[in-house]
Amino acid sequence: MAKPVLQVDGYGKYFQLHEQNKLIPSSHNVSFSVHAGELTALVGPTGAGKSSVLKGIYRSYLPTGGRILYRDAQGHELDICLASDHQILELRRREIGFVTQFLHCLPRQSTLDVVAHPLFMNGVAREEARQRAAELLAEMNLPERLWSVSPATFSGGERQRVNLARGFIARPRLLLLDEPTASLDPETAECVIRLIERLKTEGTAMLAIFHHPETTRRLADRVIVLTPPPAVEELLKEML
Amino acid sequence: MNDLMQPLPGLDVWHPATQQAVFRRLLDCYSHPGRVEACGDTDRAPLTALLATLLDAETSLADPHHLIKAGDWPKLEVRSGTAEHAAFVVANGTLAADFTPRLGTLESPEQSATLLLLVNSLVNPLGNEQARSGGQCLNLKLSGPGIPGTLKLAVSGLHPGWLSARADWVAVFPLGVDLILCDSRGFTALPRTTHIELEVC
Amino acid sequence: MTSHAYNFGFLDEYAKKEVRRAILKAIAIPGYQVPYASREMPMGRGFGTGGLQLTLALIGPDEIVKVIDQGSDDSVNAVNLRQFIEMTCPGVSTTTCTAECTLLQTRHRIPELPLTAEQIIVLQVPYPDPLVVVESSENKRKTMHGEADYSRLLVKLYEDIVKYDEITISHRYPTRINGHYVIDPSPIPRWDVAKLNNSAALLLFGAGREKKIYAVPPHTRAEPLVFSDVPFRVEDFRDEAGQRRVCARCGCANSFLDEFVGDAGNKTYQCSDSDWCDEQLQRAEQVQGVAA
Amino acid sequence: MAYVAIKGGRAAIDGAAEAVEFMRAGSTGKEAPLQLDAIEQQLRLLVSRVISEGGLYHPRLASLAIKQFQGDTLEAAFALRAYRSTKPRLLETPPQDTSRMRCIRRISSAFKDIPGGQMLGPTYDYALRLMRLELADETPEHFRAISRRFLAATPEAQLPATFPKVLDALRAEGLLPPVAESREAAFDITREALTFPVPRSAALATLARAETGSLLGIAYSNMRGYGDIHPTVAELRVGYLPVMLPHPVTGETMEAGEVLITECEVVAMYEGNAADGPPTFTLGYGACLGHNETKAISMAILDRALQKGMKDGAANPSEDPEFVLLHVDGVDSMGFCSHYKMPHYVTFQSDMDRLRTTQKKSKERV
Amino acid sequence: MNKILEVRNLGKIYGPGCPQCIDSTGPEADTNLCPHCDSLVAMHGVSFDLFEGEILGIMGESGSGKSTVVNTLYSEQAPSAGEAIFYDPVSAAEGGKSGKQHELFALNAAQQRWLRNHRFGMVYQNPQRGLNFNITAGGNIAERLLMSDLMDYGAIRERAKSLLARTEVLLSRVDDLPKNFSGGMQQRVQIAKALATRPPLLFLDEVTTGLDLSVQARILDLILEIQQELKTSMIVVTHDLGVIRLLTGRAIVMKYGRVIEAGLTDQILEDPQHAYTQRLVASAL
Amino acid sequence: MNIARTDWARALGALPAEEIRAAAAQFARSLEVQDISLPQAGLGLLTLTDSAFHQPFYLGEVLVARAHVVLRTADGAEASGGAVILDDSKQLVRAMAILDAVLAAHLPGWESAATLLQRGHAVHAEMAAQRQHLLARTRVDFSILGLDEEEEEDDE
Repeated sequence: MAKPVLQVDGYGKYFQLHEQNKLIPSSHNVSFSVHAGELTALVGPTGAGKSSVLKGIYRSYLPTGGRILYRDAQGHELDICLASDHQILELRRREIGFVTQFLHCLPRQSTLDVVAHPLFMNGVAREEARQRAAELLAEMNLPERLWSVSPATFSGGERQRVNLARGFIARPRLLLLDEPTASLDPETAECVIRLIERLKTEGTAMLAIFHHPETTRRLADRVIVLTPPPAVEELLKEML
Repeated sequence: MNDLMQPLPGLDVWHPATQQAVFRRLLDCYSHPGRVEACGDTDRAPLTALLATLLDAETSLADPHHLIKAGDWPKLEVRSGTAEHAAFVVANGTLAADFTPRLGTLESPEQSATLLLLVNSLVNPLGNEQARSGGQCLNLKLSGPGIPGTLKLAVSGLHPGWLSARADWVAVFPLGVDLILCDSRGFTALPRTTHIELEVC
Repeated sequence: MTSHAYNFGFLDEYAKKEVRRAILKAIAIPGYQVPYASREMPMGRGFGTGGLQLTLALIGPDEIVKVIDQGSDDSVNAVNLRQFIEMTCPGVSTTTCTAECTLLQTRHRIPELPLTAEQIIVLQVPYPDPLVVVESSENKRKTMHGEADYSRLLVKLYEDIVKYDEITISHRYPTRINGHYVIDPSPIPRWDVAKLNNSAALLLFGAGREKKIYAVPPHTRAEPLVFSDVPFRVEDFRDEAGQRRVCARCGCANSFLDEFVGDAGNKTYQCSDSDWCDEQLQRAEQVQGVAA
Repeated sequence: MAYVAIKGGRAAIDGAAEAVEFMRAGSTGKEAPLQLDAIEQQLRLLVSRVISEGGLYHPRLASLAIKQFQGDTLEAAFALRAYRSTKPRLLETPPQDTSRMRCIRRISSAFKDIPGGQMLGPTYDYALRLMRLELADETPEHFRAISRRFLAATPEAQLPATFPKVLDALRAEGLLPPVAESREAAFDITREALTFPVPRSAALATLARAETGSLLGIAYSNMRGYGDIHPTVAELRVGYLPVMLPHPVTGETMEAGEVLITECEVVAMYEGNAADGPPTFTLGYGACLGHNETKAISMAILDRALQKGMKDGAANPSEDPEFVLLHVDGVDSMGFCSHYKMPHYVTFQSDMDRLRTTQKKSKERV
Repeated sequence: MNKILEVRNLGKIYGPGCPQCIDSTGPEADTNLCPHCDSLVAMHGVSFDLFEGEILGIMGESGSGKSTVVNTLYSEQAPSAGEAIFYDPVSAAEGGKSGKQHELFALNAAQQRWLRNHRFGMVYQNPQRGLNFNITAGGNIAERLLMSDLMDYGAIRERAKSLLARTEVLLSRVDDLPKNFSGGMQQRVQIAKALATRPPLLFLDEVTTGLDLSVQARILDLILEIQQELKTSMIVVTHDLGVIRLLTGRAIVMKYGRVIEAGLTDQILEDPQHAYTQRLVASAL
Repeated sequence: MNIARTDWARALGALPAEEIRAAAAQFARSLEVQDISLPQAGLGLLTLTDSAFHQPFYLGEVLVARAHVVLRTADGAEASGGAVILDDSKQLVRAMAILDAVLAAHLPGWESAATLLQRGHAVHAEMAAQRQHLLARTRVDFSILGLDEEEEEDDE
């Protein structure tokens, strides 16, 4: 079998709060891998550190333990825990996408430009980028009358489709999804799910957290069950 | 005092009238860089005539190669300085350049040095004529302010190091140095604005 | 009580040497205003003391000097200066003929007759620094000159065009020398600015009160500051019908003209350059003579 | 034609020269020419202005200049300046110590009593500005009587010829900034152009030969509120300074002569010192050739203002060295003003061309 | 991605300086004033890289030295130590092979000014610093274009108008004096002026500080829009976390002249490592 | 009365110039006068130490004349004399230099020069006395004022 796109090996994350002189564990000794064309789902109770894992991989968090090996398009392996900021930015630009429940964008930018932006940043000409954004939005059933206006005024469902479209458009090799269907009506959620299925067939590796267990069941190729990290005292003992 | 400017008695280089005449020839050289002017009839060599014309107690002179006679220093009245700091520097052109003179500042480029280099001979060649005598001959093609088109100057007894050093010194206008080249009969000037191309002999 | 025997050229020899050194620097750094220790002269600052010090530092016994003001040899100031030169430089001859002179001191005009490589022209300058209109601190101006930063001066021209559709600078037109320094060419009309460019004669500028000397060497670029799409324009001497006015005296149709208002309010025009006018007149008379 | 441009300048100039002479001599032929002695003695304050603004201590020649230029101080100072240009510079005196000044007047407004005492000397400060019509008809006999009367009265006490400086007392008490014994050479404004920033010695030299009215005007702006120097005159003295030069043979210092000067020190608002020291009063210094108290006080105020401007940046015109020092010279400013009287036909022709063109364009636009 | 700027060990000390200056100042010493010689250590050991098209934030409170960093890079003052290399992307584009490198602090004043006129832009907190209030808005832009040797009046006029239009200044005001403008409009004119020469590197020093919130938001949007259009590299100096969050991809946190933390902006805001940054982020929440 | 050589020029300077020149001319007839340097007349920059900060600056220019001579008597005795005065007369300063030499070396006839010196000194003393008088007549006596004007405000 082909080597995984992402291999997480003993990942751990705790926060050190200097002010309160406190350690707060959020993930502990998590290991799994994510393969091209597969969706790996993270499940577990609240406090198990599901989001922490995604953020650690995206490097919004600085991991405090383990390795996160990413294999890029050329087959080079890189430990995200140790990568430089610019390496991470490069990965975010070309290889790793992250879709959350929230859409941040410029208030006056048209939906088309919001979605096309990642392509534009990768050097695709503006017109071509818009063209591809339009195709994607059509596919996601976003009414064409909305394309030229800013998503600021959209409903939650409309906005999330824009968010996903932007996450998908550059065809990242690894897509991190943090409850992408959480606030969607069933119809739209179905649309998103189908899109994810299509990405799988196209070879995208995905790591996801879903709100509904049935979504997990339907989409996940592997399921990783996370448990809350041990208490600080335990951790410290282990460290010693 | 009016007699000072009357017919030149002995063409004494310390005499104001001689100095005025020498200055006007030097002025022509500055106005037409590379043009070789005869010093005219004076009782001393062109270099001494130029120094007598240019210097007084308000300025400073460096003589790293000891070209000035000891007896001339009091008459020049000039302050003595180092080659790096003096306003005027006299040097033997056949020796390599081994100092960096004052280049002035962007705000006050006039605070740069004037270099007087003693060489073997200077000539503006007509056709293929070359410098008259002795030593390595450099054929220079000059252009810039004061020169319509280009002008040729053949110099013998000038170490090529001066030209490359000068190129560095004048690289950032208005900073730079102005050169006066001097042989036994006359002189020429190469202000910082003159572009020099070295032609192969 | 006081001895009245003056040195040849009034100035003492040390003063002359200093001016001479400044002249050489001025030629070596075209357009740069070289500071010098301007001496007190027995005429007012503003009456040409800067130009006069240049003249006196240059002058030799076989000099032929011409002095003009407003183009004329007989303008009061020209007369005054010429008298002073005659008095303090025995042996020097003076002339009114432009072609004859070796040294020409002038205020506000450059002669119409092109000058030759054997001549030196000395211009009297009241304000040497063209940047003074946009920057009052001399320190800052020196930095701007050093870096050839004239954008603020150009903005002035830009705003002129925005406001008046024309550049309103009449005389003292800022002129860039050899691509770097911008000079105040002294209060010559725009008509004369072109004569600075690629001149055969050396042009020296002396500002006595401001203690500055600068130069435009022969065969040197002198370009009035303009925009590439707004051409530099000289004074327009066409009448209402678009016809070029001619000199009422000599009939010349290509010289800078003085305008006279007669008692009856009628206007007449005459060459500002008096020697030029005389020459034209003489030539016309010869032609007439030949014809007759 | 009403005006011929080509001819006529020379005759007019010659005529003008004779015309001023005619005005000086008058048309009646009855007036007695002014004698230089009379000018030097009776117009001594005018002579003082001329020598200080001319920058040359030569009361005799100043008197001649006053006579020649019919009392115009600017012109007279100018003539003295031009005279200077023709004379060789033989030497610079060693720094002269003004505490050796032989005072004829010495006051302080800081203290009632000062070491050595206050002497009003010859002053109009307390005079009523009423016309003394009897002066209209004076005779030499009147003069002799005045002199006799003044010298006849017996003085109460024998006084020394020289006096200590009020500042020295304040300094001894630690109220003044420490003296920087810098041996930096003084700046020679007669040879070097002022390029800013200039050393204080250049400022002092420029102010010392400045035109009195210009100096007063700018100093007044500071006094009135375009500045906040708030000076107190620590000491103002007028007197004869012996000029000490080395004897050509022995090299010993000898008195070569004496020079009448006016000197003033002002003490102003205190401030902290850069190096740890406690705050001290600030100081201003003024001095000029001749007897001219307005000038010395104005100069002292401007010295203080300029020190402030050089240190903290100019907050007003009187603190701006470039503004003050470039605009107080009488000869420079008068020359510039006069030159506007010269022909400007050519430049005005050019001006008219621009205005006509601009007007045409503006009409076209409308 | 190409590097556009490389900054190493930048330092600036005001005052005489002494051997103990560095050890006795900084975040641990809780001061930037050297107790031994009274010198102010405005910054010390500041290093970072900037890549083409990237926006880097420098955050910190007043006195942290953040403005000193951009002031030295923009050649408004000379640093006491360190070096900075500017890799000119324009010359790279024009000249083919490799871009020209400029060691910023080794250049003379004229060369520095050339870079300021042709390659850098600066927008100040106070528009008075960036604009000449005595010449018109259009004249201000013209000045910058003239500095970069554009000499065609018509072209300058057109360019000034289009820049003002782009920065949403009413075209009817192109010939008005900026002193008659509102603060927000002055700031937009300043941005237009800075961008006039399409500089590959732009410095922004507290550009929204002191403006109304709604005006702030519009200026920030404008900057981002322009950045996305022109792919200008920017260094944004601010004490405002909101500005950092909105504009920058990476950020540096400074305190008492030292860099105490550097990283991806989202990481700094979500997972700050240094006690000071944690306090800063917590207090902003 | 003993007058120091450094005060000779001052004393002689108080007398009319013609008298000095005449006296010197008298000596020049019997002595050989050689100029060590040519008598010069010109200008000197007057340097003052400002009393606020003790910095030197130039107050203006003064006239300066300077002479340095050597006198030789018929029997070969030599005497150096010199003078520097604030004046523009080369003749006067040269005359003073001659008298300086005569007085310094007690050359024959020096007594007449000494008389001149005494007279000049007296004129000088008279002038000094007049200035003294001027000061004394205008001295403000604050010891009395202080009692009278105790409650008056300083109006400065």
